[in-house]
Amino acid sequence: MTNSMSNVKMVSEIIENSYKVLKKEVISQYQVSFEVNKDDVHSILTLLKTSGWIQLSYLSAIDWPEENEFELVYIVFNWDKAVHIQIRTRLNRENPVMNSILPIFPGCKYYERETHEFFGIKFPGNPGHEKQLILEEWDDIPPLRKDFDPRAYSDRKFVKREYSNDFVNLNGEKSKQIAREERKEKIIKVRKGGRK
Amino acid sequence: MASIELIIVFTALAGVLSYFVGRLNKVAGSVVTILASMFVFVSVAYFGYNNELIHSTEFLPYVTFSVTYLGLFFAILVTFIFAMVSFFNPFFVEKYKYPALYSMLYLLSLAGVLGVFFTNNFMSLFFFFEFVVWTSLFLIPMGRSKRAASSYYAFSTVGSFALLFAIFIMREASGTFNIVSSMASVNGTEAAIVSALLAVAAFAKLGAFPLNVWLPRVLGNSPDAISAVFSGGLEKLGAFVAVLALVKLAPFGYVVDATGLAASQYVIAALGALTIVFGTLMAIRQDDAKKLLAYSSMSNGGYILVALTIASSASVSGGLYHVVAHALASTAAFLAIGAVSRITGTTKMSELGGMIHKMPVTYLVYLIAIISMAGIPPMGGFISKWLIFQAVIDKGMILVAVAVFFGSIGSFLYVFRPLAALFLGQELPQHREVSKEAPFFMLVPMVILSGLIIYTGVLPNFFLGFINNVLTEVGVTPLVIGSYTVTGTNGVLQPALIASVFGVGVLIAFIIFIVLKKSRKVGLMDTYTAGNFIYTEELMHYSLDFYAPLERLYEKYINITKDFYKRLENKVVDLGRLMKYYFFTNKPEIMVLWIIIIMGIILWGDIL
Amino acid sequence: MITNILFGVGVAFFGFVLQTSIAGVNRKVVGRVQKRYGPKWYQEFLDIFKLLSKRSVTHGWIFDFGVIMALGGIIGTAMFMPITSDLVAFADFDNFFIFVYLIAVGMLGMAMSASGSGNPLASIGVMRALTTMLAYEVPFMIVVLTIIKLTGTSSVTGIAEFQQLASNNWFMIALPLGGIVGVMSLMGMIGKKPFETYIAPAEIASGPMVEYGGKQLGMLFIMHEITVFIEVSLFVHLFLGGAENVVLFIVKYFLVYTTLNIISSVYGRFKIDQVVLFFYKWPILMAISQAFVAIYLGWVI
Amino acid sequence: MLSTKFTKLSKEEVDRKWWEIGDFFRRNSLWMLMYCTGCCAIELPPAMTSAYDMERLGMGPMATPRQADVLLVTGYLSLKTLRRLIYTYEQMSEPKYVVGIGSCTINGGIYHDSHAVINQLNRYVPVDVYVAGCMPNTEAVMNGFVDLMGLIKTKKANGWKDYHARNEWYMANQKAALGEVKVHDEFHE
Amino acid sequence: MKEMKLFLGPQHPGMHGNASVHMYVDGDIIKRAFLLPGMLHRGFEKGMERHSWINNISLIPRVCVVEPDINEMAFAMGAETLAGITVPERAHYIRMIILELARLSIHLMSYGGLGSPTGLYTLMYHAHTDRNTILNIFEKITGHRVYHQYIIPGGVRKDLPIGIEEDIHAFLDDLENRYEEYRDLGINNPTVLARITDTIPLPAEVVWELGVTGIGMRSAVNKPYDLRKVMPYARYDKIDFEVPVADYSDAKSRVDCKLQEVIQSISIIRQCLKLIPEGDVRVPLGRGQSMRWTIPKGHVYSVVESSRGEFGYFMVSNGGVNPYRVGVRGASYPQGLLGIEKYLPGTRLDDAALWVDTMGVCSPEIDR
Repeated sequence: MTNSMSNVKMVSEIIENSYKVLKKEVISQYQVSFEVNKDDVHSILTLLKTSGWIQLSYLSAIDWPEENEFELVYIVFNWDKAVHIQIRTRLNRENPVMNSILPIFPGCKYYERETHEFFGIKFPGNPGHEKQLILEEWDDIPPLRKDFDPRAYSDRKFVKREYSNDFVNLNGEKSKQIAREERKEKIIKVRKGGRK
Repeated sequence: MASIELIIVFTALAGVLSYFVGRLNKVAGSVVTILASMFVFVSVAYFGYNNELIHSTEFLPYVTFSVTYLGLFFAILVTFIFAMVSFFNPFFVEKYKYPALYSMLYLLSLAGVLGVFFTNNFMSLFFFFEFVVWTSLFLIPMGRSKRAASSYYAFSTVGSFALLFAIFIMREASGTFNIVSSMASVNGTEAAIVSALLAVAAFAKLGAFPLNVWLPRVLGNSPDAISAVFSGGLEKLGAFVAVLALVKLAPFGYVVDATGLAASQYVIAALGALTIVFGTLMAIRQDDAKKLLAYSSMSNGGYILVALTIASSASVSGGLYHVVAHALASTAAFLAIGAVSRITGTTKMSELGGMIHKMPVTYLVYLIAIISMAGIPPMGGFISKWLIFQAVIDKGMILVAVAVFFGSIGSFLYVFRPLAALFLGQELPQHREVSKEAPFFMLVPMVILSGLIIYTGVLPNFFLGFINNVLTEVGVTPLVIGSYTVTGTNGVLQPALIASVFGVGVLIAFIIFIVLKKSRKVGLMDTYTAGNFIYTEELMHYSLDFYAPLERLYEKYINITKDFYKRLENKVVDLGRLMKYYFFTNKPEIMVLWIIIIMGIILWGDIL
Repeated sequence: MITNILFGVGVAFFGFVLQTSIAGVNRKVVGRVQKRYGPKWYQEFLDIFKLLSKRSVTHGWIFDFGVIMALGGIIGTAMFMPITSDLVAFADFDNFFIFVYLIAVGMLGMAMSASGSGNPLASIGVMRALTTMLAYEVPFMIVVLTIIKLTGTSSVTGIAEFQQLASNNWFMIALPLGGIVGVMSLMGMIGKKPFETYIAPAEIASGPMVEYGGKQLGMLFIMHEITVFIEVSLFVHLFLGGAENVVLFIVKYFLVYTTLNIISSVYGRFKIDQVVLFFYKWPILMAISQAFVAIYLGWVI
Repeated sequence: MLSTKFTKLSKEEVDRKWWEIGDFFRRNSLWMLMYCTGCCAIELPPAMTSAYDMERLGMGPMATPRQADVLLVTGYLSLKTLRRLIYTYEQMSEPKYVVGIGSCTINGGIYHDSHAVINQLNRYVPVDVYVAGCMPNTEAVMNGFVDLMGLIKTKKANGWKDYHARNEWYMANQKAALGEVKVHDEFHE
Repeated sequence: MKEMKLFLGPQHPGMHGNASVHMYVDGDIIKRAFLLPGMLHRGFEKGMERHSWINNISLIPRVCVVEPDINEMAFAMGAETLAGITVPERAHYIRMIILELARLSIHLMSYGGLGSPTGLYTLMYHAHTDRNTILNIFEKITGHRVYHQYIIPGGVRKDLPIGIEEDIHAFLDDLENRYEEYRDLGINNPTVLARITDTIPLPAEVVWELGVTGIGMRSAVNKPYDLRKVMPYARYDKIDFEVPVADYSDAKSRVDCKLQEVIQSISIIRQCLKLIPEGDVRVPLGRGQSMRWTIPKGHVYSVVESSRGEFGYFMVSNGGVNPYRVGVRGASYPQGLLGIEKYLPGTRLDDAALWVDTMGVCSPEIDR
C-alpha cells in the first residue's frame, strides 16, 4: 500500500485542523492515537468514516479509579490507507453516559452492550444495551472495574478444593513428596556419615 | 317387507316433524334426526340385504322405483353415514342459527339421497338430485361461509345441467325415461356424448379435477357434522353416477392394443390421475384440518374414478370397495376433527396441539381412520388400494400409475399432519384447561366407524361378496374371493393373515418392551433443547408450514384451477354488470324495447 | 399356521442377526475408507443391548405405544420376507405391496411416537422422512410395476423364481435403467447419504431419534436393522434373482449393502427439497422410459 | 447320575447378575455427548477421528443427552455453562457417567480466581473420572476413557447413584453457586 | 402459532464450540436469530490484569482455543511495541512458520468441519488426521500440541529443533499431493456443492456495516484486504504470496478461499524455511528478572491476521509489572453476534450450521 507514515500525517492533519486534540500519540507507523473531548467524538468518527475509515475495529473502556474517570477507546481502520486510529475520550466515573455511535457504525451494537455490562457505562441510543450479554444473573458491580476483586468473589461463591495431607497414592508407588523426604533423609544420613 | 316409497315418505315426514319438535326444543329436534336416520338405516339395510324391499305404491306418476344391487349398495352406505353423523347433531345444535331447520333439511336430504339411489326413472333421478342439492345447499351456510354454498350451487348446477342434457338425449333415442332401457338404447356418437355428460355430472359431484373448487370450500366451511356427511355420503352420489357413466356405458374411441383400453377411458383416467395428484398436493399445504381432509376426499374421488374407468373386475370392485373404505374413514376423521373443534372452537392446526392427552379415544379413532385413508394394512383402505394397484399394473397404465402411487405415498404425508400438529406435540396452554374427552354419545358413532374400518380391513369378504353382486348386475366379471383370501390379477391377498401377523409382531414388541426396565415419566417440556431452558409451549410445537420445503417446490403452480375459476367468476360478474347497465336501466321505454326484441327472438318460427 | 408364524418369527430374528452383523462389518469397511480401524464387528449388538439395559424416559403413553407399534409392524413385515424361494413363511402371500405398506405401519408408529415426544426437531425429522419417502417411493414403484407386469405375479418369490429360469436374466441386467433407479431408491429407503436428510445430526440433532434413549432407542435400533433387512433383501429378490440357498442370499445381501455403504461414505447429504428434486428428475424419467420400453415395446435384455 | 441342584437365587442376586451383564455391554459401548463445554474439547476431534479412532473402544459421539452415556466436561465451566450442563446431565438416561477433563474441572486450574468459573466440578455433578492436564493430550484423554471402563467393570463408577443419594447436597451446592439453575435466558426479548 | 423456537447449541452437533444460536423458525425458514454468547466466559481481561506480563504468556493462548498462536503473536507484538524491543531476524521467520502452520491447521479443521453440516464425515476424518500431523509437528517444536506458549515478547521461546525441516517438508509435500483429492472429496463433490452453492450469502455492501474481516470480507469485496499485505508484520513483506479473493461471498466461495489459502500457507512456509537466517531467537527481557519485567507507560492496539480476520489486542500499560488493561478483539465477534442476528434470518434451518462453520465463529474469543 501507500507509505504508511504519510498516512499517519494525513490523519493528524484531518483531525487536528478541525478539532481540539487533547493529546496525540504516534504509536507506530500503522497506528495513531488522539485523545479528544467527549462532545467531539461523534463528529470525528463521522469525519473519519467519510474519509475512508469505514471499519470499527474495537470499542472498549479503561477504568481509571484514581482520576475518577472512564476512558472510552474507539479504534477505526481503513483498509486502503492502513492506519488504525484510536479515538479516546474520558467520562466521569460517577455517572458514565456516552451517546451511542450506532448511527455511524452499526457494528458497535454488541461492543457497546458488552462495555455496559463490564463497566457500567450507559449508551443511550443503543436499544437493549442494558440487557446482559455475556454474564447471566450477575449480582455484583461490573466486573472489569478496578474495584472489583474477582478472587474475593470467587472465594465467596465457589468452594476451593481442599487438599488434605494424607494423600492416598492409588498406584501403590511412593509419592514424589515421600520420595523427596526419604531422599533428603538419606542425604542427611550420608552427610552425617551414617551416624544418627 | 318394506316399501321404498314408504321409507322415503317416512323420512321426509320425520324431517317435517323434527322441524316442529325443534321449534319447541332444539335438542329434541336433533334427537328426532338420530331416531329417524337410524330407523331408515336399519330398515334399508335389513330388508335390502334380505331382498325384501318392494316398490309397489305409486304416489306420483313418473316417480317409480326399483331395487338394484348398485342402488342398494350405495343406499346402505349413505344411510349408515347419515345415521352415524346424526349422533353429533344434538351436540352442535347450539351453534346453529336455525337448529330446527337444520334437523329438517338433514332428514330431507337423506330422503332425497334414497330417492336417487332407488329410482328407476331418469326424470325422478334428476328431481331427487336437485332435491338433494337444494336441501344440502342450506345446510352449508350454517357453518361459516355463504360463499361455499354459492360455489357448491354453481358447480352442482353444471352437473345437473349435464345430467339433464344426457337424459334428454337418451329420451330422444329411446323414447323412455327408464334408466336401464334408455341407457341400453344409446350407441355410437350419442353414447359417447351421454357418457361424457354423465361423467361431467359425476365429476361435479365427486369434486374431481377440474370441477374441484367447491369441495374444499364446502367441506372446510360447513358445520362439522355436515362436512362428514358430504365427504362420506353426498359426495358418493358422484360415484353412483360415475358407475352409470363409466361402467354401464361402453367406452369409445381408439383402442390401444397393449392395454385394451379406449381413448375415452384414457381421458377420464388421466383426469382422475390429475385429481389424485392435485388433491394430494393441495392437501399437503392446508393449515385447516377440515380443508386438508376435504382435499383428501377429492384425491380419493380420483382413485374411484381411475378404478371405475379401467372397468376390469379387480378395478371396479376395488373402486366400489374404496367407496366404502373412504366413506367410513373420512367420516370417522371428520367426526374426530369435529369433536376437537367442538371444544377448542378451531380446526386450524397451527392453533392446536397435544390434544391426545385429553382426548385419547378421539385420537385413536382418527389414527385408525388415517391408517385406512393412507392405505396401510390392516385397515379397509389397503384392500381397495391393493385391488386398484393390481388393475393399474395389469393394464400397464404407467403414467396413471405414477399418479396413483404418488397419491398413495402423498396420503401418508397429509394424513400424518393433523395427527402430529393437532393431536401430538406440545399441549398448548390455551386449550389445556378446557379440553376434555368427547361425551359418550359422540364417541359411539366414532367407535362404531373405527370398528367397521378394522373389520373391512381384516375380513373384506363379506363386503366384497356384496360388491360381486353389483358387479354381476352392471356386467363385469365378479372378483374371485375365497373364504379369507382375495385373488387379484397377479397375486393373492389374505388380509386376516396380515392382521394376525401384525398382531404377532406387536405382541413380540410388547413383550420386549414390558420385560425391560420401566421408564421414568417426564413432562413434555422436559425435552431436548440443545441445553437451553424453555418456558413457552407454543414455541416448541411444530405445526405451521409443516411441509414447507416440499411446498416451496410447487406452490407457484398450484393455484391454476382456482385462478381460472376466479377469472371466470370475474367475467360472469362483469357480464352481469353489463346486462344490468343495458337492460335494467331507469328508462322504461328501453326496457320495453328489449323485452319486445327478446320475445321476438324466442318466438321466432313458432308463432311469428 | 402356528408353525408358519413361528417360522416367520424366525425369519425376522434371522434378519435382525444378519443385518446387525453385516452392519458391524460395514462399520469396519467404512472405517477403512476413512483411514481408521473401526469398531469391533459385533459393536452393533453391544450398542443395542446396552441401550436395552438402560433406564430411559418416557413422554406419555403414545411415546411408548408408537415404539411398540413400530417394532411390531416391522417384525410383522419381516415375517413375510422370503429368504430363498423355499424358505418362506407364508408361501403365495409374500405380496410385494405388503412389504411396501406394512413397513409403513412401522414408520407411522415411529413418526407418531417421535411427534408424541413434543420436540419440534422430532417433528421436523418426521416431516423430512415422509418427504423423502414421497421422493424415492414413486420411481421404485414404477420399476416394480414393470417387473410385475413382465412376470405376471406380485409375489416376491414368484419374481425371484422367474429370474432364476435359464432363459431370463436378473432384472438388474434385464432392466438396466430400472436397476439403477432401484439402487438409488434403495439408498433412499435405508437412509444412506446423500438421502439421509431426516437424521442430519448437525441440523436437527438426529431428527426423530432426538428424544429417545434407553430401551425405546434400543427397540428403534432393532426396528431399523430389520427395516434395512427387509429393504435390502427385497432388492436382492426383485433385482438380483433371489437366492437358491441361504449362503448365496447372504453373499448377495452383503455385497449390496457394502456397496451402498461405500458409495454413501463419500457423499454429503442433500437438503430435503434437493432430494425430492433429485428423484423427480432423472430416476423417475428413467423409470418411466424403462417401463415404456419394457411393457409397450417388449425390449428386455 | 446327575444331581441337579438348583439353588434359588434371591432377587438381589438375580438383579446383580443382570447388572453385571449390563455392565459388560455398557462399558463396551460408551456413547459420549457432543458437548464442548470448554477448551479441552479441542483434543477430542483427534481422539474421535482417524488418528486415535475412539470407535475401536466402542465409543462414539451422540447428538442428544437422551442417547448418551458419558458426559464429558471438557475444561473450565463458566456459570452460564454450568446451568446448562446440570440441565443436560439431568436429561441423560441412567446409568450415566461424567468424565472431567482438564485441571479446571479438578480445582479451577488456571482460572482458579476468576469471577465466572467454578473451581470444583464434583460439588455440582458427580464425577467418575478426572483427566488431569492443561490441556491433557489425546493419549491421556483416551486413557481416561479406558479407566472409566475399568471403573464400570469394578462397579466403582457410581456417580449417578451418588447424585440420587446425596441429591440435596448437590442441589444446595448448585444453588449456592448459581442461584437458580433454570433461568430465563430470553435476553434478547 | 406463527413461529417455532429452535436452538443450535450449546449442546448440538452442528455448533462448533460452546455458544447457542436461538432461532425463530417458520416452517424451515429462520425468521429471527440471535447468538447467546457467554458460555465460555472466564473473565480473561480481568485475569490478565492480575498476572504479570510474563505470566500472561501462559494465559493468552487460551483465548482462542482452535488457533492459539495468533494470540501469542498479537500479545508479543503489542508488548514489543510498548517496550521498544527489536526482535531477532530468525525469530521473525520462526514466528511466521508457526503462524502459517497454525493457519493450515485451522483451515484443515474448518474444512473438515464442513463435513459435519453437509454430512460428509469422511472429509472430517481425513482433515482431522492431517491436522493431527500438524499438532505433532508443533509438539516437536514447542513441546505442546495445542497451547504452545512459544511466541513470547522478544522472540520465540527456543530455537527450532534440528531436523524439523524434514518433518515439515514431508508434511507439506504430502498435503500438496493430496490437495486435489481434498478438493474432489469436499468442495467439488456434487452433493456438497449442492449444499454450499448460493448458501447464506454475505453481500459486499454490508461487510463494513458489520465489521466482518478476514475471508468473509475478502470473498465479498474482491480486494486483498489481508493484514499481512496491508500492514505487514513479522517479515511478511519479504515473502511472496497472494491473497485469495472472490466477488461473491457464499459458503462455497468462502470455503474455496480457505482452500486457496492452504496453498498460499504452504508456499509461505516453504519460503520461510528457505530464507530463515541463523542467529538468536530471543532477546533477554528484564535483565535477568524477567518475572518482574515492566513495560513503559502506554497503550497499543496490536493486530494479527487470523484465519477469521483481524485479531487484535488492545493493551494499556501503566508502567507496572502487570498490564493495566488488556482488551481482546475476537476476530469472529462481528460475524458471530451481529452477523447471526442480521444475516441468518431468511436462510434455512439446514444452513445455520454452515454459517458458523464457513464464517468461522469461534465462541471462546467472543466470550473471553
